[in-house]
Amino acid sequence: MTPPIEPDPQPSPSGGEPRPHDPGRPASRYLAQGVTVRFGGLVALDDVSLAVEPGQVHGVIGPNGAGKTTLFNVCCGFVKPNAGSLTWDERELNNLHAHDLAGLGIARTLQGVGLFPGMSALENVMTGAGVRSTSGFVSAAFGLPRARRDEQALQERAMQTLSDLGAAHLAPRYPGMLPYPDQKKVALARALVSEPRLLLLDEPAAGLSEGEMDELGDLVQQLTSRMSVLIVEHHMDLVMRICDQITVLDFGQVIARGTPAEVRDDPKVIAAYLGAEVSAGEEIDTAVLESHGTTTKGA
Amino acid sequence: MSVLEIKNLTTTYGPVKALDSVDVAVETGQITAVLGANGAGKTSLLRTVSGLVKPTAGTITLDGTDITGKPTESMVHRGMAHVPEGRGVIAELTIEENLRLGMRGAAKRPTDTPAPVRTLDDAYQLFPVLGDRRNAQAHTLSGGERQMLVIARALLARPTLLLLDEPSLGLAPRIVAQIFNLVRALVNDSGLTVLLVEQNARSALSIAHTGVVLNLGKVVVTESAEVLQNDATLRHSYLGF
Amino acid sequence: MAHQPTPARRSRRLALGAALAASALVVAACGGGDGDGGGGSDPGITDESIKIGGHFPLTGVAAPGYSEIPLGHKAYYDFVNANGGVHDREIEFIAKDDGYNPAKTTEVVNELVLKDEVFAIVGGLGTPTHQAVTNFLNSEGVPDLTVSSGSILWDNPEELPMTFGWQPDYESEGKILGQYIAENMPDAKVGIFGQDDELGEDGAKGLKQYVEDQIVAEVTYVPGNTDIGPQIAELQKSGADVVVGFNVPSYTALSQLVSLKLNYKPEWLVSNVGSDAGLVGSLLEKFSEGAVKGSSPLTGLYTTAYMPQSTEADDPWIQLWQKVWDEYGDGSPLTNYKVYGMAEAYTIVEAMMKSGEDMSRESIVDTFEQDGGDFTGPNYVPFRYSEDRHAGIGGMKVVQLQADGTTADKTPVLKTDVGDAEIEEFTDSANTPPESGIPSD
Amino acid sequence: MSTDITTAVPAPPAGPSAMQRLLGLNLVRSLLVSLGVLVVGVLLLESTDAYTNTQLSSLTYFTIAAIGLTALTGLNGQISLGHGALMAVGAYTTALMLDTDSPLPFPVIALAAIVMTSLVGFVVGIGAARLHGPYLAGATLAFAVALPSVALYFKGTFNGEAGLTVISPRPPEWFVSFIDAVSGEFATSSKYVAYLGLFCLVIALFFALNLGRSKIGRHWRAVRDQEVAAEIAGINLGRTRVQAFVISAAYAGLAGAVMAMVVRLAAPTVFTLVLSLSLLTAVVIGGLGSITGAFIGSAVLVFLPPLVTDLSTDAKLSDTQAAQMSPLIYGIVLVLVMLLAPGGVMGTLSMAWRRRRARRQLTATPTKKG
Amino acid sequence: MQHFINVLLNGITQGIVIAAFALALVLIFRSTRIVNFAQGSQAMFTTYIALTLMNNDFPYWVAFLGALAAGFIIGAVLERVVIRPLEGGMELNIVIATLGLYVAIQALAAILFGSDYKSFSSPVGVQGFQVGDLNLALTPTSIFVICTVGVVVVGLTLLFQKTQLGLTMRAAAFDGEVSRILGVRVSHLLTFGWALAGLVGSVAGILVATGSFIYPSYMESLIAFGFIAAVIGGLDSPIGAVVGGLILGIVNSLVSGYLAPGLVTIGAFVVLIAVLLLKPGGLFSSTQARRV
Repeated sequence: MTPPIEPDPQPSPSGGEPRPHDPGRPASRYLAQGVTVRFGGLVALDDVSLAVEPGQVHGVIGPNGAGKTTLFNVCCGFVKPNAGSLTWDERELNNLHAHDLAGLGIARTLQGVGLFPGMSALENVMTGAGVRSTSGFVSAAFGLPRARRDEQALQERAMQTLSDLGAAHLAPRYPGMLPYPDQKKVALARALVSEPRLLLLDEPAAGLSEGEMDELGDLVQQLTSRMSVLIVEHHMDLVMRICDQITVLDFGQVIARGTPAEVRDDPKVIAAYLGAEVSAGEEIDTAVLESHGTTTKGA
Repeated sequence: MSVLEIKNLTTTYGPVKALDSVDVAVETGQITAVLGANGAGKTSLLRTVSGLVKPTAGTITLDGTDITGKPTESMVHRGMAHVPEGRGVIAELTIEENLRLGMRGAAKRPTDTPAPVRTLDDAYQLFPVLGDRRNAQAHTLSGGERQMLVIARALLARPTLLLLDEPSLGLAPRIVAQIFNLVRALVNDSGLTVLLVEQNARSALSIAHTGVVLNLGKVVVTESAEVLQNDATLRHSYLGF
Repeated sequence: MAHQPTPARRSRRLALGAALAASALVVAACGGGDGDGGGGSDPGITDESIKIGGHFPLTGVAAPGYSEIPLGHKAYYDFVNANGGVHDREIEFIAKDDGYNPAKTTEVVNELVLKDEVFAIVGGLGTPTHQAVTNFLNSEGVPDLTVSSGSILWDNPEELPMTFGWQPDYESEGKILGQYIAENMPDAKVGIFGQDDELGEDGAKGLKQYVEDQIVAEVTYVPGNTDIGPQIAELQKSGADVVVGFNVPSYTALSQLVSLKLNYKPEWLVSNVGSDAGLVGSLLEKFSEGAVKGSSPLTGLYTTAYMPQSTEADDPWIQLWQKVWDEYGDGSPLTNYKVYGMAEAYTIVEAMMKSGEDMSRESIVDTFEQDGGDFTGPNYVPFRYSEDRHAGIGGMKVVQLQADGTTADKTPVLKTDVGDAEIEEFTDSANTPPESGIPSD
Repeated sequence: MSTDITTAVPAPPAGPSAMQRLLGLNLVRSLLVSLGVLVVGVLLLESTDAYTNTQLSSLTYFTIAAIGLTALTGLNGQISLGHGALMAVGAYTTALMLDTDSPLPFPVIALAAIVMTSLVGFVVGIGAARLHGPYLAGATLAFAVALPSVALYFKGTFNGEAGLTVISPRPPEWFVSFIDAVSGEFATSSKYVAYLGLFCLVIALFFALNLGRSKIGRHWRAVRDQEVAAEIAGINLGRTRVQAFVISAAYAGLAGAVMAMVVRLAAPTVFTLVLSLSLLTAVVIGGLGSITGAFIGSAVLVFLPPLVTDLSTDAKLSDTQAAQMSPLIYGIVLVLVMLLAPGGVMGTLSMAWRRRRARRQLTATPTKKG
Repeated sequence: MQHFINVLLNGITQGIVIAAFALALVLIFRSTRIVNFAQGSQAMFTTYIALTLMNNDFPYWVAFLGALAAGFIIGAVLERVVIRPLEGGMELNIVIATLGLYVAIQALAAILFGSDYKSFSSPVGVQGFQVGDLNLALTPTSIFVICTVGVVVVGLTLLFQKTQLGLTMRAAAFDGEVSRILGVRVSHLLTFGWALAGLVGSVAGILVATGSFIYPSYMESLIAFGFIAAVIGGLDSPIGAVVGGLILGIVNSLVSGYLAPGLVTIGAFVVLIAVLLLKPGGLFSSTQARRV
């Protein structure tokens, strides 16, 4: 049922126009293959595979409870899959820890915003790039020039990232005082400041107005010149507009994948989203309920 | 006649506007379905109605009484039962204890309230699977069983208005169908009124009388269920085209 | 000097001695500049008053009992003040709370010396607590009189020239108890129940000089941990039929209770520190409803006495203390802690009287060193004060508690000292209080 | 004086050059603040009486420990009820090292105390990194009550209940002449100790200011605020927590070294659970996470009890009653501060200040619709 | 043999009191996630109330019940006046407030009742039993103590498992929001939880005092041990508190009886760390159920 993932899928003809590879473009590919996750007896992900091609935006969609967030958590090392592998940069990621991500050139945003409330926006963004600076503890304690230079470079870069998102004016303010869209911008800046080659966006549009969502879409598309993007999102108009490839999950399985056009016409996708009509006369049959669990997928 | 009237309701979480001037009227003895994609504000609507969240503006009227800002604890006695989605079982308690908590609500309800489920036995008759495992802790139940438990628990309070929060969440279509049929039966047979919040639009609309589509915290359309079933707005708000 | 500090400690003490000698020179030089050395030039003393202070645990775990000592002091000074004072000077006494925490002792003694500018520190209570302030007091040249602790640390005139002990040291008491056991219970198996500090250690050290080979068990308790069941069980297991306790009163009560629980009935000998019959007895009497009333639950317990106890109503000293307490106390019953405080205060007043009208910090220390051996307080054996010794009372007698709450002497008054000093009978007759109740000059 | 390490936010700079200046200023600010405290400290020590001097000495060690605990609890979000025990490690190290004929110079001893305490802190920190909230509180509390027993058990080294007396170092010649030059007074040993405490405090403060504003401090706060986001940013949670614990222990060790000299004794009764709880109290009522708050909280702890006792004595209460009033009032003050100023003194002030600034900014530059 | 039995019996009687106190801490923690440092002071204060009643010729049982009632009321009042306004704020603030109460109540007791030792008699004997040649470290009083704690544990179990009130309390502790939806007045239950904890703490306070003596700080060592026992047991589990208390009491007694009394606190620390390394949530933590 699940379309197998080809080792090197060609950009689909109907997708966004194939982008020529040039030296400045991202060249790494992120692969998840055969990922299976069980929580107790519950199968949250069942043999799920996806490939994020260099410089593409890859969307993961599906109704609530389909396993999108679990998949995301596997991709960034929060959840260890019971089976399956992750490959990045042609290297298999074994025993991935979340704090290794930054070093691998992968950044992720969190559902909600996940900002550090006790820090200014600028500091929040600086933290995102913190691992890049090399100065150690001693130079920090003594305030040595080396540490100051590092901090200075960091601050400049954080400031630059904020201005790129049109958020320079937010720098000194605290997350708690910012309107939600602004918080989202800061969170995005925090992810971008480390100059990742793969960006994982977890429901970036939640809580945004339509205008703000459009803006976000434009931004993500611009980002593809520098990085690949994996996005989990509910807002279909956004997903359909910006994604090159989409993987659709339902009940922990891939039910469809392809370009937005392919996906949206897939009857399985429509059924998954809108549900089936309830035919009258389907009586409650607790025997069925008992033998099937949450995870049972109807025929 | 409207049992529940929601007027101009606005709710904000910190800086986020979850509901923006929402108007919904729930007619007696009918199923009103509130539809919308995730994040549209459906659950916020239920939480505001049952008093878990204080609205920043607007009024909620139940049976002609303004209940805006009234404590959640008092809702059960006013005849409103909020059925949280399946995770709303109290996992550490046994099934029977969960049900007994539901029965507390009936104590202050007029005895003549029509109610399909009055005793634990009624509940076990409706869902034999619960009766078989009455002394098991609720966290041992499957998703479908949990959904039955929260519904049975709410019914034991002898409500006139049932607020159902995504009963289909994470359930297989066949089970969804069974649960929705049950809801329809309850409304038809005992005169219950239901405010149903659903993402699963087709299933919901197939049993609902009226549908309300929410998008980004705003009501996009309010229509009769039949009309809405074939309306492009719905499809658009879900699939973005 | 009789007791030998351990080598490591001695080297430090010498270094300290040198340092203090230097500072003493400075102090002397400053003091010398003030002129004729007469009274009135030292802090805390004017023509009308003498201000003195002490540190005591008034709050916290150690407060029960010990917080009554300053009450005794206060009452006696009030009594003296009402009867003309000391050479027409009123004594002003300040008791500060240290909660038995040395860090707080340092704070409050700093306050007493530097802010309240007391003339002397009197009756400072506790070994670890007072130990924190002796160096400071000595380097500041503040007389540090009648420390309320039986540690031998205070007897160190070379390094702590201003510090004087008061009560008998624990080691001497251990020796006297040891000799009594050796002579009267030669076949007894002896167990030791000691507090895990100087009280237990010094006491055991003295005891072992006489009964080393009779000892079958030695257990300790940590103050604050009231669960002493395992320790008493250990004593019982060892078969000890005589137990010597170097402990504070609350642990006497606890040890009796636990022994009762275990049906363990050895002979008990308890240090005078912990044998306050009035306190322990009243505690024990009420432990269980239906316990025999009228007869002390401590009947038969041996202890020592170095001065008359509050229960000895016929003793002239106790009559004096009772009178003072009735007039200047707070209405509560007279207890041994209050008696202790008044007796210490008596020593202080006597020293002040004998220092004369021109009393100074230097002269009161001189008085302790020159006349201290002849002070006329309630103690059976005189103080060992001299230029070479700053140790307090030099002896006691072994007594046994009787059913009616009184004590029966088991030995004559014995005089001894730390180290290998002999235990001798002390035959001089006891002092009686002066008619006025106030020592003469 | 703005020494609040959690609000070390440079104003939005106009460009790199402005930023350079600001960053340069950060170090300059640490230096200036530290020097300022030094100067104020010297002025205070020379203008107040001998008794207040000793109170100020107590204030120095309390503040050093409170700054350390602020770093741990305020910046890193780990609670510790065991810092009093860590101070004991520093104090005993100091007492043992001073107990020779020719003790090493104090800086060496202080350093040794810091190293010893950091080692203990490292071990405790590794255990602590796995624990959260009340479990961490329980473990550190058990540590606080257990450690003094070590001194009781190894009597040969630590001299049991009586503890180790500490011979304060003699003031050196240059110090005597310095004080003579400043105030024309004779420099006592107590005064020397007060100055040592002040110097330790200033150095401790300087490092705290630098660290708090550096990458290190930022990572600590990140771990405190949002574990998940911190981890994604590449911060190793466990390592960062242990690091914070070690640094905090180092402060406790230094504080212990100064305390040993001020109290002149290292004994188990000094380092009770009450000390650990007092430190936490100081940190919270001053305002969690703020160095100024650590100063204020410590000052309340040092100055309030004697003040209450004095006032009670003036009100003709007996010495015993006055002594009991002090904990009564102290306890009530704690409850009232928590009820009326939940952010502590500094938290409440800075919240008001931030609100005002936010209001001003809102009116000055209308939020850009981005 | 006798020695081992007695060390063990001693550990059990000590442990059972620690357990009672830990139980009080757990009752508050499971419903409000607060560690109440003032619990020991509250218990001490109510024991003084009991003593005052006894000194006024009321029988032991009346005094006992009086103390329980006082503990109940004090718990409720503190929750309403001090804790309620602090809820939703920083956790540490509540900790500091309870520390303030701990200090203040103790000082208040010293002012009102004096700081000297006061004996507190037992309604039954304090002499140990003898079985043949064996002297057991067990007295009518220790049996009384064990039975009283037993009654409390059984009473609480019945309350929680068999009554409507207990059911709502458990529901509120596990899931406040769902409970509110079901019409449970969660805020009233929080007050009741504090009151109940105050009552159970009073039991612990009186049992420590019975057949012994009291002074304002007599509960001090129990505060640390009670907290450690509660953490060992898992903080939100009443059974865990009892087991943790017994483990701690027995370990303390064994360390004291076979190693050195000075090592007791170190023994407690080692046990705690060992338990937390194996199960970071304590022995009986109920959080596993929640995660599913």
